[in-house]
Amino acid sequence: MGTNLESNFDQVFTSQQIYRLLLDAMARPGKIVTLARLEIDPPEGLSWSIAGLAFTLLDQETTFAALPDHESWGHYLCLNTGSRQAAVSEAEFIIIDGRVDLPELLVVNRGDLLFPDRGATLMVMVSSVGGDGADNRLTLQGPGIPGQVSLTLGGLCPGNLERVQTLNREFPLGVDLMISDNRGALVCIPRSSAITAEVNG
Amino acid sequence: MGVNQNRKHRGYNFAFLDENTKREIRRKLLKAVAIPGYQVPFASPELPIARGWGTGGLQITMAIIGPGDVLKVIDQGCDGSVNAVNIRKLLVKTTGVATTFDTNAASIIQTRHRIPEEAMRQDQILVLQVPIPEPLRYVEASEAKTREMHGEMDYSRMWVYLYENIVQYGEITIGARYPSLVNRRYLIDPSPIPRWDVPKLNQAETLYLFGAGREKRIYAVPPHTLAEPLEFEDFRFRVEDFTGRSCIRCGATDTYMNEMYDSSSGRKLFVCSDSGYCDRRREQSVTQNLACAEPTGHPLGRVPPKAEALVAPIQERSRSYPTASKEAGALEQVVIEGKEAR
Amino acid sequence: MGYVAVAGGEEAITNAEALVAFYRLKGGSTPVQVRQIREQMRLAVDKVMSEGSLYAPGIAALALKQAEGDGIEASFIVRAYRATQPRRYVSLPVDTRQMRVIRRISGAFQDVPGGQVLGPTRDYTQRLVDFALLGETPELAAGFFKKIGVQTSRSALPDTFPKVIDLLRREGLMAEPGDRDRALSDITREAISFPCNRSAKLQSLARGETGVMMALAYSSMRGFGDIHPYLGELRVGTVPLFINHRAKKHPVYLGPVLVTEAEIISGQYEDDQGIPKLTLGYGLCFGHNELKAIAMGVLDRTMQSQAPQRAPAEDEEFVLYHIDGIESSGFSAHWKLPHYVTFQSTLDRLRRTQKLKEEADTLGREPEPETPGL
Amino acid sequence: MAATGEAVLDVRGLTRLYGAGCPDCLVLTGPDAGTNICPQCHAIVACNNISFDLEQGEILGIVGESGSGKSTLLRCICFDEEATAGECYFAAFGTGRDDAFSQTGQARRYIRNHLLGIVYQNPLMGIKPHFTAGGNVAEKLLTADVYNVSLIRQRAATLLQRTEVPLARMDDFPANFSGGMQQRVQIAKALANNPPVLLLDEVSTGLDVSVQARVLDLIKEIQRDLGIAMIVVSHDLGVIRLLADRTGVMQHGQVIEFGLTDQILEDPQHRYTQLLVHSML
Repeated sequence: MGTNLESNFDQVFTSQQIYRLLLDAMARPGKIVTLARLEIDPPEGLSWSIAGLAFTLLDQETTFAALPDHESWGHYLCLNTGSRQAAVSEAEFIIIDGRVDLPELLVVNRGDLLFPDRGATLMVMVSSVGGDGADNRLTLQGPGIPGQVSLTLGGLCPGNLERVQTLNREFPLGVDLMISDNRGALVCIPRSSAITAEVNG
Repeated sequence: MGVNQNRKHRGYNFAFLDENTKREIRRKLLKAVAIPGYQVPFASPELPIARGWGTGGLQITMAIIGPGDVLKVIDQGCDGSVNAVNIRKLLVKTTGVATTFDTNAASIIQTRHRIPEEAMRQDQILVLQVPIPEPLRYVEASEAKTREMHGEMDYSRMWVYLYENIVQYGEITIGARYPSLVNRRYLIDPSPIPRWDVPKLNQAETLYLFGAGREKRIYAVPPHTLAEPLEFEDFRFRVEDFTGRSCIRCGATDTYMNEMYDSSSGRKLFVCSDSGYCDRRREQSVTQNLACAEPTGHPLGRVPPKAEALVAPIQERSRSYPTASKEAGALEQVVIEGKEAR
Repeated sequence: MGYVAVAGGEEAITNAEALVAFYRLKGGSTPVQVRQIREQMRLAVDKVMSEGSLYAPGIAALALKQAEGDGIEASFIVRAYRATQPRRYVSLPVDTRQMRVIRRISGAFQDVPGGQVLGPTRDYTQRLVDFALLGETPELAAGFFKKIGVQTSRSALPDTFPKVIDLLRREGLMAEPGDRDRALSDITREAISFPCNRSAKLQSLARGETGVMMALAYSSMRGFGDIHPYLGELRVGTVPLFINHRAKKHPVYLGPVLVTEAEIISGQYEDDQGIPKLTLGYGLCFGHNELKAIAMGVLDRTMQSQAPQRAPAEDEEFVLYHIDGIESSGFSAHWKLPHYVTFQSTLDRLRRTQKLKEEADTLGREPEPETPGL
Repeated sequence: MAATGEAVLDVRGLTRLYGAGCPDCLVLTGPDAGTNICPQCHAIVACNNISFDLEQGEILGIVGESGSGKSTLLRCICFDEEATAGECYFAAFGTGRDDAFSQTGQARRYIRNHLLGIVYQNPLMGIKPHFTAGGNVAEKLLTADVYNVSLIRQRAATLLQRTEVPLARMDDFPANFSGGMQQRVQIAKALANNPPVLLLDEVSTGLDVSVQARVLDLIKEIQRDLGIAMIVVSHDLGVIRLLADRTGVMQHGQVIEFGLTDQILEDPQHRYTQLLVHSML
């Protein structure tokens, strides 16, 4: 299980559909879009929606790292995308279980002033995106947002959020987040968004 | 109607580009959106359309388009312009998507030199073709140096350029390609759209994607983002002045117009540059039985659109930027009248 | 449901396309065969392969036919075709020491090991119009073959030749290349950035347009720059091409590729040990194209210049951004596209500033904002 | 003396090496060694662990012969060169305790544009000959976010008048000016946004004696009227005596003596300073 070579993912049309949702979500931080359920079989702990995002964006020209480092995730993503694993500090994509406290996040590449686009993309799994009863309530401000927007996330470790804020403290340096739950709800927080967090007790 | 039934050219992948190339453009587009106004380098392989003829816009469209999209392609605001036709042909040949002349009906609009007159919505994307993505080329030829200037947000030389313009000419002389600051951080070249269209970038509903194929750069202005033309407090940015002008086809007085000389009388005439918008206004005035100018086709090579395209009402647009003084228009009017008298 | 939009422009385009074919054929002679172009317009085909950045003589010859002999147009067709081809393998580096030469000369030494091999060259012919070619027939061609004897005397030539620069290196006169890249760039997968690494530079040069490269190199040798080149060696010949195949233990031989190689030797620089050495500029391109290989070698060397004042040919941005024929021809041609909208915008500014000037003149002052009193 | 005792700039342990360096560079060089070149690794120690603060409104002089490291010191403070080690705090930047040397290029650009004025020995380092004189002053104002053409022209006129550049030449190109006038345009430009800190590197060197005197008077006046804190670097003790409230003497990359200018002139402690002072008298 979990080491499957997926044959059910249409590289041309499914990835195009996912991509348009992703582009819309990145252009409108805080807006929740929903991915159509994929019939794929990722290894334990890796959600189908994050795997779908990886299938859409990763290929042999990219590098990725998994946090925490699950061997089965790495193997599965290498096999299905051709992407190569790299150190957390160098990888272009970081596949993250956001529920786990991850101090290593602080070493993620945030680009440089000449090439800020080299800052990494974080694909973050959480328990829930949107909805009530979530333990994180964020307010976002910045490009793509009329005024400000509220966002609730369930199961995102507060320490990870603080680390992202640290990484993104000096625009245009920073990282861009794609956050998804296992129901396919997806929200993006690019580095251009200012995040204010309130953690519910 | 199924997608593949409409695909005539089976030798190529959907939307021409191979999936690797698309993925690279898609990744770069996301970074462009995340860092508004920053020029992201991309591989930009050759297309069967010449460099400088819209290959950057084409590659973006090819990377984002899907079977369900409705495509509009314009050049100079006109759907019938030969280059627009050529680009539309290639896209239809390789995707089979539906096309339209109607701004409101389109989900993706690829354009050269214009943003449509009608306000666009959040479910639409505008793809702009860019010849020279670097706004700092006015003051610095070297790419290595301009990249550093962007990195440090060092735009003083551009500002001095504008200042010296005013000192020499009493006014900023930049016509199209007016440098604008995005998100108070990156200076962009908004592509050679007229100044008329620049305010449409600011706090828009729509996502704007810019592609420069020959120069291999992608950048974006997301919706609800500040995009401010450089201006001084006492020398404001001004859009083009069409005071006293009206379109000979539809009578519009509030659109960007092209001027031309009537071949028989030598008289100067004005006509809407946005042919889709002009056609719709004409259609409406005809149905309302309002008299209109000669019933010719659009001078830029347009045939009347089918009736189903004419659905949404014309939207008025308020502008916050002044046009040049009315006197300038009046002055010119005299000249034209003098010519007519002869 | 949308509909397919059509417009007047479409008909015009179709007609223009038909007219192109008509103009190509209207003379009424026998349609030229691609094989004839490939064999008898050899140097044009080679130039198209090199500038089109694809080793495919048949495609290049066809493109030349399609383009009515316009080299840049043909290169563009080839380049666009190339962009659609899957990239299955990356070849192993070719070793030009293994080249089977058809021509090999050195301008730096009177005699070199292996000797000077003139090969097929017009260098020492008089450029007189050869009216005899007007009456060339297959029979005459056969007679010509009989006269010179087609049997090649390959045995008379050594299989491979030692390289001139190897001799200089052995003597410690030649600087080792200082900027050997750790990882090779691929300019077709990543836009070049500056300072540019050597592999990206050489790739850009290898697909550059012959004319512009020659002009830039000429500017340097003529005086805008400090390069005084010697042609260490020029070789034309075929090199074997290999790939590593997943299923095979040993490299797999794909076939021979005809290339031209130029090694330009130029003035001294101190190497990293502070010892003055000669420096090398390297040129290699597809096909038989001596001018391009020489220009490439010169430009590779000019871009290494350490002169404080950069001449155009010594500025890597200036050279690399302007030598691509596909890019420069596309942009130069794009002015044919309508620019009504931008021109209107320009007129608007011009009229405005003219009016301001006129107003200022009548008021007897300069058209500028008020300068406050002191 | 206009100093208030409040530091506008605080430099700690500034060190600048040319070359790879070795662990003993700093110890093996300096006045005692008689060289700033490390005998072990041949690195040049241009600035060796230099610390000082600059008070609001004071003129701090740095004197030393050419090659002593004084210009390098200035170039590190304005980020023209990267300090190898050390910290630098501007009271007006961030919390006042944010090290400027460890900032990104973008933040450094902000500091340079908003908090610093720089006058180089060679005027063409500080002004652009293809911008008009007014445009040069405008550039400095524009970097500091003044976007009003009439305000800019007003300010440029005032400053050019102040630095004795004829107003009629405001819209001319400095490429056609004399060296002295170029230097005065450069000073006008550096002053444009009232920077809290002004750095002057050998500003009067190479000018005619009469022009030199006028430039020095001008600097003194500016300090008196505007209360801008300045660091004046010169090889000429006469210039330092005329301008500086406090003075540091540099030799072989190190500050060998530091104190009130009058005291240093009257009672030089270090042998090298004594030599300097006596040679002047």
